[in-house]
Amino acid sequence: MGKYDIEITKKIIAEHGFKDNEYENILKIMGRVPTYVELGIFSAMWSEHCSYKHSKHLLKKFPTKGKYILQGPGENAGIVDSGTKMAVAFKIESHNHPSAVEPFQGAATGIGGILRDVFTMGARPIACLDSLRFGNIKTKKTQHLFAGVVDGIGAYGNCVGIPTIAGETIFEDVYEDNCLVNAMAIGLVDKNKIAKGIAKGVGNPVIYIGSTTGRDGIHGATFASVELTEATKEKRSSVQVADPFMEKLLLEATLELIEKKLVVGIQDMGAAGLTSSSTEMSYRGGVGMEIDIDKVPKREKGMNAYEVMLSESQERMLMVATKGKEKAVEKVLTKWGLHAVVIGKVIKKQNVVIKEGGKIVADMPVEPVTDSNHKLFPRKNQIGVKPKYLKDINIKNADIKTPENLEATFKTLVASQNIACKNMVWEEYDHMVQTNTIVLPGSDAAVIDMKGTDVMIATSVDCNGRYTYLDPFRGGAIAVCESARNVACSGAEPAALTNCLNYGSPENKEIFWQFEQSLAGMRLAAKALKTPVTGGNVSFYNESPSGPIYPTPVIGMIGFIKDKKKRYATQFFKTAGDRIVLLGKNKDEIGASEYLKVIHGLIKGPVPEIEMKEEIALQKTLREGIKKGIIKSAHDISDGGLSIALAESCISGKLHGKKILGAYVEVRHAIREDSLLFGETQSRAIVSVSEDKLEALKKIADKHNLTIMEIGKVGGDSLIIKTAKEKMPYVEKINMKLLEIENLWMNGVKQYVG
Amino acid sequence: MKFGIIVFPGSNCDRDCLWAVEEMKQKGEFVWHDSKSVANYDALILPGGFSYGDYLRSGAIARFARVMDSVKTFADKGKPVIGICNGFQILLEAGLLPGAMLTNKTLKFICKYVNLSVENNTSPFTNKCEKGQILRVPIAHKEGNYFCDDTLLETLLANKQVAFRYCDEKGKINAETNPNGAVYNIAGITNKKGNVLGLMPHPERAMKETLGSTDGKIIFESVISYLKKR
Amino acid sequence: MPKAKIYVTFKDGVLDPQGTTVKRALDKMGYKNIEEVMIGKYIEVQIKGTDKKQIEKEIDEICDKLLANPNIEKYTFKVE
Amino acid sequence: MPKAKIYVTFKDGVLDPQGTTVKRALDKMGYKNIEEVMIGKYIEVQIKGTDKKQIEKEIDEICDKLLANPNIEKYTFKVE
Ligand SMILES: Nc1ncnc2c1ncn2[C@@H]1O[C@H](COP(=O)(O)OP(=O)(O)O)[C@@H](O)[C@H]1O
Ligand SMILES: [Mg+2]
Repeated sequence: MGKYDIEITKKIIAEHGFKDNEYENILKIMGRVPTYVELGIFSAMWSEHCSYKHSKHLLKKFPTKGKYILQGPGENAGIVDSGTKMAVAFKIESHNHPSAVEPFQGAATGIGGILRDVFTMGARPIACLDSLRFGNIKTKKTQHLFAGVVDGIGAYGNCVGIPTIAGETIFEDVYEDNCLVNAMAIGLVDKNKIAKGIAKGVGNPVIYIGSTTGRDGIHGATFASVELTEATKEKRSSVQVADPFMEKLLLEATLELIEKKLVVGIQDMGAAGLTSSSTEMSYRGGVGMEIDIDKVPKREKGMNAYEVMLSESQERMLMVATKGKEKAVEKVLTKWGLHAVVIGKVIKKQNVVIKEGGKIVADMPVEPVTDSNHKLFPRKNQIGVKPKYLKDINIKNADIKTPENLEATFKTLVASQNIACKNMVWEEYDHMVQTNTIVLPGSDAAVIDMKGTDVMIATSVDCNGRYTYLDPFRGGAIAVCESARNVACSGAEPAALTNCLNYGSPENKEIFWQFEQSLAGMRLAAKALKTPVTGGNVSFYNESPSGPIYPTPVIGMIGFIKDKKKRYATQFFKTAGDRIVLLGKNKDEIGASEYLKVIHGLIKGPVPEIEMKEEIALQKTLREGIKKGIIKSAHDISDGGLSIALAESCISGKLHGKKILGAYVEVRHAIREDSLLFGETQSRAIVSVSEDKLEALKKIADKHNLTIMEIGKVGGDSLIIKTAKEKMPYVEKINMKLLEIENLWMNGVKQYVG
Repeated sequence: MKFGIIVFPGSNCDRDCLWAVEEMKQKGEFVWHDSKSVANYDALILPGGFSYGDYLRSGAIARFARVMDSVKTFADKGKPVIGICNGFQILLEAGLLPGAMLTNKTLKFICKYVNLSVENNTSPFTNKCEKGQILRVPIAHKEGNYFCDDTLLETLLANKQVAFRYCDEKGKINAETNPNGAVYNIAGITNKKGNVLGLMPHPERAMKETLGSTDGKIIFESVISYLKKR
Repeated sequence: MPKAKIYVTFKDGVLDPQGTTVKRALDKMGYKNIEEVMIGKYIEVQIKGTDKKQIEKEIDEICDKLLANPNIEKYTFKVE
Repeated sequence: MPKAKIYVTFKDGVLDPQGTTVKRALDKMGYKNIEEVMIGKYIEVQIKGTDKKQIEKEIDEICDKLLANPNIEKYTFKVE
């Protein structure tokens, strides 16, 4: 068959990374030796990245149904009901390995990919979020990666005109050689015009739209499924260069085609490019596809079917249109300076048939290539084994000495990498375009308005990888709770989540245990909070010779504020004289904290407890208090604990053009001073209310059975924190001018990245 | 009043501008870059974005769009034309405004609220402002470092063509309050006649308290008032 | 096919923000011999035709109209 | 003072979105003879020193480290 009828040798099979009996299964499926092109297609589709062979059975256990869910996992993006005509499509994806090799282009193309996932559904993207993890910002290498990644995300999203409105930026040594770049996109789609990645209608044309196909990214999916070493970096075929202007054209043209009902089905050519889009679309429609390689627009001379099928060139879409409507399709595309290239047609036989030079070079059944339920489809039922490192992972509080000078400790923390302000990141992103960003970055969750409705969308991405490393189950649960809590702090009800699961090699039983456990934790929290999973992405093999990353399940949460008055909250104090109230219970927990790491140099547990009942009580109280116009500011307590949350409530308003406002705080407690000030006990938040609303707030908290304590007053130009054990008199622990705090906080990271 | 909003393939503030016009209770319409005529509008807006990816130089390719000839004719007739951000860059490239745009001195894209000092309140775009009034309006650009040589700067000043300058919240103008390195802290200029305005900041983003400021409105109010009197 | 090599550089007196930043970065990296850096564009154009004069005229035109901004940039080219 | 002229271009097979877009613009403007456009960087560096070998070594180093992105770009230079 065909001119690239290369003999399939043992060596070639090995080079394609097949494991166990996968090649035997191919022989069974094909009933013959596969062609070279077929082998390449199997290799890409059965790679971890496309097949989810290690993770599928666990992902299936996620709760996926609920009152808001219109589209769960399985499509290019999940969709939730906003209660208006327009539904919300959203999804998160990783671009870790490409970004580690080439930070600017890797991160940029990551944004491109996730935007396409959203607009192929017919949704106009309205926001992006980014979750970033690097090594220590003090190293040259991290500074280089950081600059490139942030620049790349900005360059792409800004050009396409999608505001990047929230994210997280975390620095931990374990990410030094394997940075994480996760990107999320949110879009709005008319409920009646949701498009799908499906091929239907025998004889319908298969149309190729967008950039030319080059040799870039061949075997990208396979590449994402191996560890990063110097050797793999070399092996990487040429880097994909982002073309955001092409993306913008594709976006507008795609939406117009869908709007004009010219689309039967459409999907972007993402991982494994033409291979995955053609097989997946065929599979979903119960049909097959015939593709003529000669017709595919190519960037380079001499590209063969194998290369064309496996190329991961960016900014390309595959579409099935109704036969006879080709002219109308072409007209829309011409308007946007694009072309419709018919490269094949839908066929009845459920096979993908690839032709080149008039000859058939691949002819393979769609089902076993795509459907994970097929009996010959690879699956790895790995069983995890509890990692040895967890044996001595917990400290006893008694072994840690409380520092003498807590103000000095506070100063160090407020300027530390993970706590210091990240405005230099979001200021490189256009976060205001589309004029819907009501809460800009720099508060717990971003809030976007849905103009012309009573609805606003709140969103946040979160994960604490250190927690998940120290206690995978709790870490997983906390990631879900924290993202929901951030959303609740804006006044929204969390509705659904998408997740990006970043782990080391699943072939390592200990890492697989981290995976199992953290997913179990996520399940527990997602069920309790009624936030089903609508999709996501698994990124395994995040390892380098220096070891695996922390297990990092990043949660992207979507919530709604539904209210005629559109009341919402931000995290910073509003008015001098307002009362500061602590919601939730203080516990004697210093394990796993930023404080323990930065001040004591220890990465040790125990991870703070998480009680779903308390979490739900807190979130309900926040929501009700905000909706009733009682709570004027709300900020959850996370990295750095109570003292940092207070400081941020004082100073972060300045980033939003508001005055900074001091606080005078007195807290009675029965725990260690450092636990109180810096511990990261979960399910707590700092809110402020005007004095006359204190009682009303207490009533709400009582109703939900939530611990509540008035701890101080807004005002002045300093942050003053006094504490007292039981009946003892108050002792001043922190008394600092806000300007000094602000200076430390604003420069903690900035000093390294200018 | 009817505003025409010119749409290039890579414009991305076109919808925002339309929204802003409608917030001002005026009519607005999109004008595709291939259009031949803009004669039936009272004012034109060239919105922000990345007209052709901003490849080569921002605005360099857009200037050759078919609609630009009629934009010139429109401007020559003394009708108001506003170029915001990328729109400003296009007007510079097209020669409707003098000078050129360089990359920000930080080489980075900057998106944040800044303060503008109104330098001239006699133009169609600022007649509702006080001289020296401070407006809080966001910027979002990577190439907003306005450049002109000394001779041109003198001309601009002599003709009162400098419309806005970057300042702080108290109105202080210096290197520290200059976000992008622009000559003389220039954020916006008009042509000699005063009917063409180019500005880097986005007034259409500052139309509502919930978006952070309503200071952008005054620019639209000025244009509307000017058109009514005309 | 003839190829035109085009060099676009900043005019004297125009500040080159990229060049300045790169110069500073090199300083920091310890390259003390570098006195000045100017960053411009290098453009290669493949053009059909046989008449060199005609080709040069066309290239000059597209440089003047599109590839360079005469307010701040100057250009040179050679056709090979 | 010696001057290095540095040309940074894309490696073969790497997408050049700028070049493609400019080519399309020229098409639309009626320049039908233009077959291909590649947009790279042209950098001029003024450098102190008298030993040409040494200068070349230094220039090569800064190209490799800073001026070109070895993942997608290649460079040539000459010292005058
Ligand atoms: N990479 C980023 N992109 C955009 N916004 C970011 C990024 N990193 C941090 N932020 C913003 O900074 C603020 C603080 O972030 P973070 O400390 O992660 O908040 P929290 O602890 O509430 O999750 C948030 O508003 C967040 O959206
Ligand atoms: Mg928070």
